[in-house]
Amino acid sequence: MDGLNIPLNHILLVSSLLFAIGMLGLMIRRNIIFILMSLEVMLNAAALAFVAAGAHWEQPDGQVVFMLILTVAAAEVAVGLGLVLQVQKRFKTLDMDHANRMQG
Amino acid sequence: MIMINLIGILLIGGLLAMISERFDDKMPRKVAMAVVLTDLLYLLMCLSGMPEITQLQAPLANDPSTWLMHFKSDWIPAFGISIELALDGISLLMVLLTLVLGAIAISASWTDIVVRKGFFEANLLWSLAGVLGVFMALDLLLFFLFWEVMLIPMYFMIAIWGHENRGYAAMKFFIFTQASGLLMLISVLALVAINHSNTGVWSFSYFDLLNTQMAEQTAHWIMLGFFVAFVVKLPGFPFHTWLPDAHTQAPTAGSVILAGILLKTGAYGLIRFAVPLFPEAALNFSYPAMLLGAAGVVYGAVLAFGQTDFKRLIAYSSVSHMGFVLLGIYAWNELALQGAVMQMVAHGFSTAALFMIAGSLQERLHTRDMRQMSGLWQQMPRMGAVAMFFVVASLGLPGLGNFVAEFLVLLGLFKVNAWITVIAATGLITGAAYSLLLMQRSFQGEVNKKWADHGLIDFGSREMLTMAVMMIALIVLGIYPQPVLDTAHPVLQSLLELTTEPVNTVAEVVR
Amino acid sequence: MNASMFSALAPILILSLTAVVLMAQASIKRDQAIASMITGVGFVLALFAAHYARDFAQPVTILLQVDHWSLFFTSLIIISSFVTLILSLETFSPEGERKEEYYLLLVLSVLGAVVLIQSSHMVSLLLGMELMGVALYAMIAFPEKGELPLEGAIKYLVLSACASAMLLYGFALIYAATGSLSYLGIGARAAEAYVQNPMLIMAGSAMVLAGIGFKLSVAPFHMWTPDVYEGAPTPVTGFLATVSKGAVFVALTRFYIDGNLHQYSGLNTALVVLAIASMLIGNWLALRQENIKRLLAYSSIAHFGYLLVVLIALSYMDDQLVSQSITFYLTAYLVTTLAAFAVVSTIAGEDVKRQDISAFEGLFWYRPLEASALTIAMLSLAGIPLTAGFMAKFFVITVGIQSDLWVLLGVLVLGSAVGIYYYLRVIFAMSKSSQGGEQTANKLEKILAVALIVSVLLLGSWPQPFIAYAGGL
Amino acid sequence: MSETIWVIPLIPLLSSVMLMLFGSRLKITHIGFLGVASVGISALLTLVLAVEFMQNQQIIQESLWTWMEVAGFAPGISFYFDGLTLVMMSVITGVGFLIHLFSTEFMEKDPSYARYFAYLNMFVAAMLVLVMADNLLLLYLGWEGVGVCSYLLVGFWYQHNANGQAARKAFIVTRIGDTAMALGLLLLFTELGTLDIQAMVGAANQTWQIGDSIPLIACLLIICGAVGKSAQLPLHTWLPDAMAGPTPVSALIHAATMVTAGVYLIARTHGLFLLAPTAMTVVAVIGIATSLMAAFTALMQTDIKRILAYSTISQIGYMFLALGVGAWSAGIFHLMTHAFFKALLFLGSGAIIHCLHHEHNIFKMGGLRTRMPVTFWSFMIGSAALAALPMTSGFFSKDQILLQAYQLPDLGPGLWMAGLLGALLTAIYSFRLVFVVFFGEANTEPDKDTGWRMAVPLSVLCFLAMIGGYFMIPVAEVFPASDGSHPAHWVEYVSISVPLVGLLVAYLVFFNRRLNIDGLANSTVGKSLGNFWLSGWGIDWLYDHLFVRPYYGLANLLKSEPVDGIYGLIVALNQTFNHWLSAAQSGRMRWYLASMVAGLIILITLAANLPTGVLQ
Repeated sequence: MDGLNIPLNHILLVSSLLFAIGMLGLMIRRNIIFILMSLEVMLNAAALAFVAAGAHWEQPDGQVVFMLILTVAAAEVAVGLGLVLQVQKRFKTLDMDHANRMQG
Repeated sequence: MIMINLIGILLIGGLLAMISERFDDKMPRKVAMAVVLTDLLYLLMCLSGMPEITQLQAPLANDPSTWLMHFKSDWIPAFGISIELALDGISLLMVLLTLVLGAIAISASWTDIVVRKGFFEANLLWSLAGVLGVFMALDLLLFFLFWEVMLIPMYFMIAIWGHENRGYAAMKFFIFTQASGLLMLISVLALVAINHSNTGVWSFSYFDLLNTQMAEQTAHWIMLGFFVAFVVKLPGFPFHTWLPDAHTQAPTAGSVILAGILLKTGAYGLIRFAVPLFPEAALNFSYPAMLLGAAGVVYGAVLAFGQTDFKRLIAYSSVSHMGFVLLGIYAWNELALQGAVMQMVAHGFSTAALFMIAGSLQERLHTRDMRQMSGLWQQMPRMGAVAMFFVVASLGLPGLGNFVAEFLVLLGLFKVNAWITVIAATGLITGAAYSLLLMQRSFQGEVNKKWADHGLIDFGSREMLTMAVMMIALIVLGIYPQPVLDTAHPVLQSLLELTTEPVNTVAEVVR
Repeated sequence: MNASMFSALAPILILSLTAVVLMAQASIKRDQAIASMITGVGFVLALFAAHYARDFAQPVTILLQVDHWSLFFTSLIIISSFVTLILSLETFSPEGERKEEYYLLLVLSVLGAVVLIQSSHMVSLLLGMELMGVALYAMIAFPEKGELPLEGAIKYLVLSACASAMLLYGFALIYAATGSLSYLGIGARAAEAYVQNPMLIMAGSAMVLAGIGFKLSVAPFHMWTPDVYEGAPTPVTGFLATVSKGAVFVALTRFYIDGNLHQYSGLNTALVVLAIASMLIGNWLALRQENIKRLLAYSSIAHFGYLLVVLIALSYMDDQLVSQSITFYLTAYLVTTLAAFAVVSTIAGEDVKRQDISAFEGLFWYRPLEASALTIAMLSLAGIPLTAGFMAKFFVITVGIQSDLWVLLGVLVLGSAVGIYYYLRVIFAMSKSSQGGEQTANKLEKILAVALIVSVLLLGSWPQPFIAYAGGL
Repeated sequence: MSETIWVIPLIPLLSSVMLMLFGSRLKITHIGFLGVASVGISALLTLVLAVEFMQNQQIIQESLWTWMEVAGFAPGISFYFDGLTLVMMSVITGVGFLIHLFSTEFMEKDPSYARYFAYLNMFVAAMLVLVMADNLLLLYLGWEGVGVCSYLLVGFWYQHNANGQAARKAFIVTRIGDTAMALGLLLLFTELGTLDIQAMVGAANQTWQIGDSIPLIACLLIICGAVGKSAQLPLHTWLPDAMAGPTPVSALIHAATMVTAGVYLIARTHGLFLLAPTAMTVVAVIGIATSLMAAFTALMQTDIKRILAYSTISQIGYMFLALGVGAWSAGIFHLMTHAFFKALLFLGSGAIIHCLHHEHNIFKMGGLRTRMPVTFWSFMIGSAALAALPMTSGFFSKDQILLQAYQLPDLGPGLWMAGLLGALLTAIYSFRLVFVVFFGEANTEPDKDTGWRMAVPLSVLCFLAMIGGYFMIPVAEVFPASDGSHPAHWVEYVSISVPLVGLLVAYLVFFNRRLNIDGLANSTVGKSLGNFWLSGWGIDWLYDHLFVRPYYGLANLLKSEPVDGIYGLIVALNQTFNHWLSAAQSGRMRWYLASMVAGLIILITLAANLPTGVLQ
């Protein structure tokens, strides 16, 4: 491993920050689109961590999982966006706080 | 096998009763009556073939072969759970009581139940079956199973055919018994686990679990699990509050079974399991237990005195009377135990009868409120006379069963602790107070104009017949209780032997 | 990859094939009847395949672990899906709308569940979970009318995506700590990794727990449950409650055992907290719930609380009795829940108003069969003897006692005591006398209900054969 | 006869049962016949038995069957017959028979004639069992039996709440004593291992020394029982109210037989009391105190039956005094004579009430001498005997008691003087009654005079009341012989003369008004004292405020079942949790996310920060 050699923990730190940001976004954002984006951020944080770990152990598995995560994210978002259309159609809003018909 | 049949007949009979409604809605009660009587006859026939019970040497609690009947077959071998039924003197008494009162209950439901007769009789018979199971099961899990399952038909009887506040009452009844039942389940499993770790074999059989060795503290807690479950059902003092509601709201037949039989399962459990399985722990606990009993006697009597609802009054009187049973059991000497057993039988009859009277009053007046009654003797002298009989029975008139029971309990208790005896004895006075008040408010006093033109019908021949059975039973118990005593004697003997040395140690503690 | 491995994968292959066929059929001729037929056939074949695969039990590559245990659950899952299928026929009856995709989704998410069950590797776990999940989103949102399904779907999507993210991140951390993605590998390296940097692996597994806990709707990750249960079409709710949760729990168990995670008291405490919270919160929430689907949702929270007790016991005793208990409990729970949902979907259908407990009044008198079925289901959930639910509780308590988990047992008693109340409320409502309702009767569903109830009672009253069988797994 | 004495109680019992079962279908005459005849037969049999006994002073013991046998506790349904039993039996059956006969006329008009005789017969049966019992448990059976019969008969006219009240009071107050007595039984059995009276006394004499504490406690408990039944202080309050019952009932139960059961009990167990001198003193003191209290009260009463009731209490006080001072046979003797004259008086009053259409107030009567001669003479004789005028039956018995009381070592003279005071008062109030009722001007017209079924019993009882004093009661063997020593003669003279003085006073005050006490009566002191006595020394009031009301209060307090409150609390707690948690289910997705994140954080902290380490 030549070139820059960043210790694993630093990368993990970064990724965890990413993850936290994503979670924060989930919690504070009302608009469904942004929520989905925050999800992307979280997933990518995980992906980053995997890649880093893979590099650390010098295994290809990290990258493999990264690919997998991409596809997963894609799938999630695909369905998600489909639902978003429906939401817009039926609720006439993308503000998730208005989607609380069911309570108690 | 006989015991399986006894239960089976009732179960199948229940189905028959339910189906028979399709043909004619007067059928179910007849079918049910027939079924119970068949069961009773069958049992008696089988017994006639048996060796005279008094001849049996004291059935060694840990040796089923010395019992009157014993049946065992695997059920869940993985955990050493088996279908194990056995019959000894006490169970026999209880089984007989169950069947007789069952017939009486059916007679009580004769005109009382107007809708869904078939399903009602079915439930009645099934609950009887469950109770029989409780009295005969000697595999702890099987026992627990019957213990829980017998409640379900009872629940339905209250919830469907009960009075104005049935939902609440049924729910309360079920939750109290279930919650305490869970504690018992945990105790059972804990006991079994200990036995498992001692011997390496899974077994739920009473005979294997007797004198399981365990730490004193452990034994204490496990015993408490059983104790609570049984005392809730008994009902003992702080756990009795489900009873007034359940009894008051249940249909007459339901009340009869509840008061006459179901309460006895608690006492039976204490005698059969709670004490013998943990002699030392149980008898170390006997002082508080007896205090609870005394408290129940007094508290029940006082509350009964305050009631205006006919059935509620009787319900509280049951609390008071069952207090004597608790006292008798934890005094744990033969006199007291015999007293307790007698009380179980006698109270079964006297209270059942009073509930029937309450039921027939409600049937005629459509109220249980005694403030609306008074002077009913005028129009219903027969009912009045009968009521008078059972009232004096329940206040412990010598010459009737309840007196023998209460006196024996007190006699045995006095040996153990004089002061508690004194407290309990006040129950005789307070008992008189509420019993006579009941009589005064309902049948005596100014004739209530309200019913004057109602043309109330006095007891008919069916009712009188039913009542006669119970009267005769009480009188016989009162002046010649020996058969009952002899039946129970060998069992109690063996139980006492089983626990001799703890008793002595404990007796010192309690004195 | 040799032939025997393919035979071991038979169920998965069959299900995938079914999916392909369905797609093909959809492109040729859209017809609901045929689609459902194909699905049914697919399930039946898969069932046989699962049986057939028993002779080839082996780890298939590093990803999948095909053994009797997983195969048993595979078949259980498939049966449950079959039940769902039958219920769906009624719900999604052809009314102009196109419903064929529904069956495709069903098959796909079953496929996901099976993969999940057999997974022995993070990747396969992830794959299975996502396959199942994504299909489920669509299934929940399937009805084209009404807002509730959509709301349920979007909530489930976002929340479960978030959960997956947690799961993934947890895996990442574990991977970083141990350098292995397969459970056994983790198990092997965990100890030393723990010594080096406990924080990493602990945090990782905690996040994994969180992710899985969400799918199991264990408190405090339970909040989505009632809304999704209520919103989803009833058969889908049933599917969610049984197939998805069952599969996830199996996966969790395997991960927990193979990964030797039960050694770490920290995780154990975490589990204890989850269990206690679930038992209490679930029961308390259900206490005065009027909508029966929500009620079942809450009760499921409590039940997975009970189930966690068994998992916790792993730390104190050999896994033989534990896995046996899990097998029994899951089976009992699945069967009972299916029975309940079968009745609910026949009686209440998709009409929210008819999902109120009050709508069940008098059911005993005009639809005795369904009423008795629901009664027995409720009793089983409450854990009354002679029902499967009782034996399940029996196992839990036995295990709990053997490993001295007295606090948990205490909470369990408390929870069950509370539980009795709301289960009885349903029964009491049905036993109330009220004007007779309509007499609509669907043969198939009647038979289904009877079959399920019979199995509930059998499991409860004569469990020996099954216990023996489960012991052999 | 001597081997089938159990028949004697059986006959009335059977007839009672028959009356209960078929009473509604029988004709009045048949009912009356059945009721009277059954007791008559028992009376005859008793007579036969008496004759046999006179010949061979032979004690009979016979056991029908063992009642119950548990761990050495084996009381039998078995009877014991000796002189004492004979006396009691003859009183019960003899007087009982007469009263039954009287009732046939007295109750003629009553709709529930059959019920009346059923109860009355049952009472006789129970009372016979009581006196014939061989062991204390069987005695207790009779004891409670008579209690219940008394309850039933006092409340016979149940339509009036007051009667029911009185009946319940009678039963419960006596029940208090009974319970104490039951405890005594428990103690005795626990200590001596038997309840057979003879065996028990024997065992007691071996186990205990005179003055031991256990026999004292036992005796005190037994005294409680006796006090309750015999209406002595402090449990006497029920008897005056018990007059609510039909008058013949008062005559039989509340004068002649049941109320004297306490005396019988103590006499029967005198063996124990001899071991506890203190207990005997207690008996004596209770007796004398009661008799004075009652006598004063009787002075002020205006209701004819209440006067008699209090005089009964007072006379039983004398019997207790006798027992207390060890004059056993004198006590029993007074019991018998009292049974005669008090029954006579009650029946007399019954006749009056019957003919004066249920008038009870003596001041509304008057001048009945000419119009109801039979009644008048029975009252004269009865009162004379009650006042213990010389040569009447009462004279002999009371005289014996006073003399023997005098001989008691230290307490003696005091008791004697108190007794004299009592005697004086007795004479006064009894003749007050006579003069007020039978002389002076008539206030109410009797609609009829007594028929033969009333007249015959009255006259027979008159006869007995006269010559009863010459009977020799065969109790010599039963009791320890008292030393035949006699006190100084002046004592006797005083004892004899006192009643005469009383008679004189009564004559002066109530007959020819020579001695006017109105001034005294109307003075504030006199008034208040009078009211105090009238109210029976305010004891009823005291008990009402001390026990009855508090008990009602307690019952009302607990009526709402406080214990249930605890469970209510638990339920409420669960509901609150339910409220909070379902409030949390807001349906807001972001809130749900927040909870997940929180959960995640909790999990991580738990997993990582807690003291971790590999188990195993």
